[in-house]
Amino acid sequence: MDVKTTEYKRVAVVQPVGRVDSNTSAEFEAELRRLVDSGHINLVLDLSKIDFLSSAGLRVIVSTMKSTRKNGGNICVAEANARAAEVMKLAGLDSVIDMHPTREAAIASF
Amino acid sequence: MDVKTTEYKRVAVVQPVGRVDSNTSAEFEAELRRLVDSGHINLVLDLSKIDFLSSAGLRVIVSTMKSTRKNGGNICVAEANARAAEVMKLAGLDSVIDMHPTREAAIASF
Amino acid sequence: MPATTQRLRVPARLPQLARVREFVHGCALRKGLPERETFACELAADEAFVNIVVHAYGGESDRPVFVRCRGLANGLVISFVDEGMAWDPSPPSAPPWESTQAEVTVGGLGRLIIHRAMDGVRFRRRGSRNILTLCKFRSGFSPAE
Amino acid sequence: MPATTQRLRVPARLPQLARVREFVHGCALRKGLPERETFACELAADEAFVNIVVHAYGGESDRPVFVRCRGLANGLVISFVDEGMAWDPSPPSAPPWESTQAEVTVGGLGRLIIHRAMDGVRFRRRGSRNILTLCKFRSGFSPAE
Ligand SMILES: Nc1ncnc2c1ncn2[C@@H]1O[C@H](COP(=O)(O)OP(=O)(O)O)[C@@H](O)[C@H]1O
Ligand SMILES: Nc1ncnc2c1ncn2[C@@H]1O[C@H](COP(=O)(O)OP(=O)(O)O)[C@@H](O)[C@H]1O
Repeated sequence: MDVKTTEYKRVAVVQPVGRVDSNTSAEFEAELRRLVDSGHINLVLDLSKIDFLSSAGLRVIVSTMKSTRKNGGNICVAEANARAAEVMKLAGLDSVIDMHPTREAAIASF
Repeated sequence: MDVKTTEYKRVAVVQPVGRVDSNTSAEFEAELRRLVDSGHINLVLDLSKIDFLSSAGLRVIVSTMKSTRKNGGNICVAEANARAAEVMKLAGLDSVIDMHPTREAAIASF
Repeated sequence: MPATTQRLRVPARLPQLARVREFVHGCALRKGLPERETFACELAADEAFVNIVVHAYGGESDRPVFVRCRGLANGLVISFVDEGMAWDPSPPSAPPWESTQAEVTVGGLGRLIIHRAMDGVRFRRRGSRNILTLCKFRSGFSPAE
Repeated sequence: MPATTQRLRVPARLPQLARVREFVHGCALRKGLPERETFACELAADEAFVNIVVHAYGGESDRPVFVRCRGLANGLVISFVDEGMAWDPSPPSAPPWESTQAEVTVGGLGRLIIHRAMDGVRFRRRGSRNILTLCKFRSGFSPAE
């Protein structure tokens, strides 16, 4: 798993590449925490390059969602591929976090 | 010339496709005016699909820039191709209007 | 019908996750499950294995986890056997974020995913062993009781 | 050296713009100008033609605009001839938005672009005709005075 981040002034886009599971979710969490701690309140998760996503990744997403909302911002998802969308839906997270078809739609939603 | 517009809640992205010259700039202007009149204060011009751009198009861009700024918003450019970038530069407009490499960077700049 | 059975034994360590998923992936593909059902099996297997490491064994160790895949005419049965403490694989009734509690928690998410991803989930305690049996049927078929 | 010359005559109407640009485009390509210089010629030709229609003829009409392209060893000379009123092709010193005036205006933009896009611009009034001569040299060469 690798995390590609693009930081803009008003939003940061985080793209996990590969497998986000119990082995790798700590890295994913560290990057999201770094962004929140550095003052980013609006985050976009680009889930287009996810090969695998388990509840370990979802826990990180939910905890980051709580942090951003507490800070007056939000988190949303962009370009979820079939696997990521399936997991978000199975877990019911798609009704709690906005899912956008494109990164730009996600960025424009803030 | 054709204009493809994507309207988001906080920003609209306008992509002129083809030639923006003295024959076609009225259509381009009409679409930008429609967006400003419908309440959009932040506009992104995607200049990736420009085949030709003359001063007629630049006048429309400058007049729209003035409208958006008067309304408390702004206009910026994204993904200008070589021709569009050359004309913006020749006219010195690149020092007045921000040019972003991607649509998402442009959207994130507001 | 002749059932093809494949077996895997791995230590209860999280770096084994990828191997467990690949084992299940291969079995599901060989059984002819489509991409979506195959992914569901991998997902449930991942969650099951993590629960065994964390809840049955109380953390990573070299104790064994047995995985078996058995092909059915219309699907796949995956069983996990471990020698740890009994754990409760029953799912929460709803995702934690749909809870009415003020503080949203995330417990039970793995079990919820297992139940939603699979068509059948059965947990038994036999002697000192936990046996978790998961089944997934090809789209359009439902479990033959 | 033998100079190749190509000529076009079109009515002073804006829908002719594409034809004028294509004519100049073809001449520049045939002369071997690279893409960037070719585009500069098209751009200047567009602005020149619009200025002739608007300023020399005071609007669209069927009166003639003559365009001529002549190849030089290291570039291209494009001339525009019209029978309209004399017009001032001299450029503003800076883009209108760099002006210190409170109200930014956009006049003079076409002329500014012509001068910045081309290596040489010359305007003459001869009898009842305007003659605008533009030249563009291949990158790395400068105008031979
Ligand atoms: N991967 C495995 N490797 C070795 N033995 C296994 C494995 N999976 C299951 N078993 C053995 O099979 C027994 C029954 O497991 P189960 O999956 O419930 O199959 P059954 O349908 O026969 O009940 C377990 O007690 C265990 O000893
Ligand atoms: N496209 C044209 N078609 C016909 N005649 C032209 C054209 N362009 C120029 N001419 C004629 O050539 C004359 C000189 O034009 P110019 O471009 O200045 O060339 P020169 O280098 O010979 O001065 C003009 O007065 C005009 O009558």
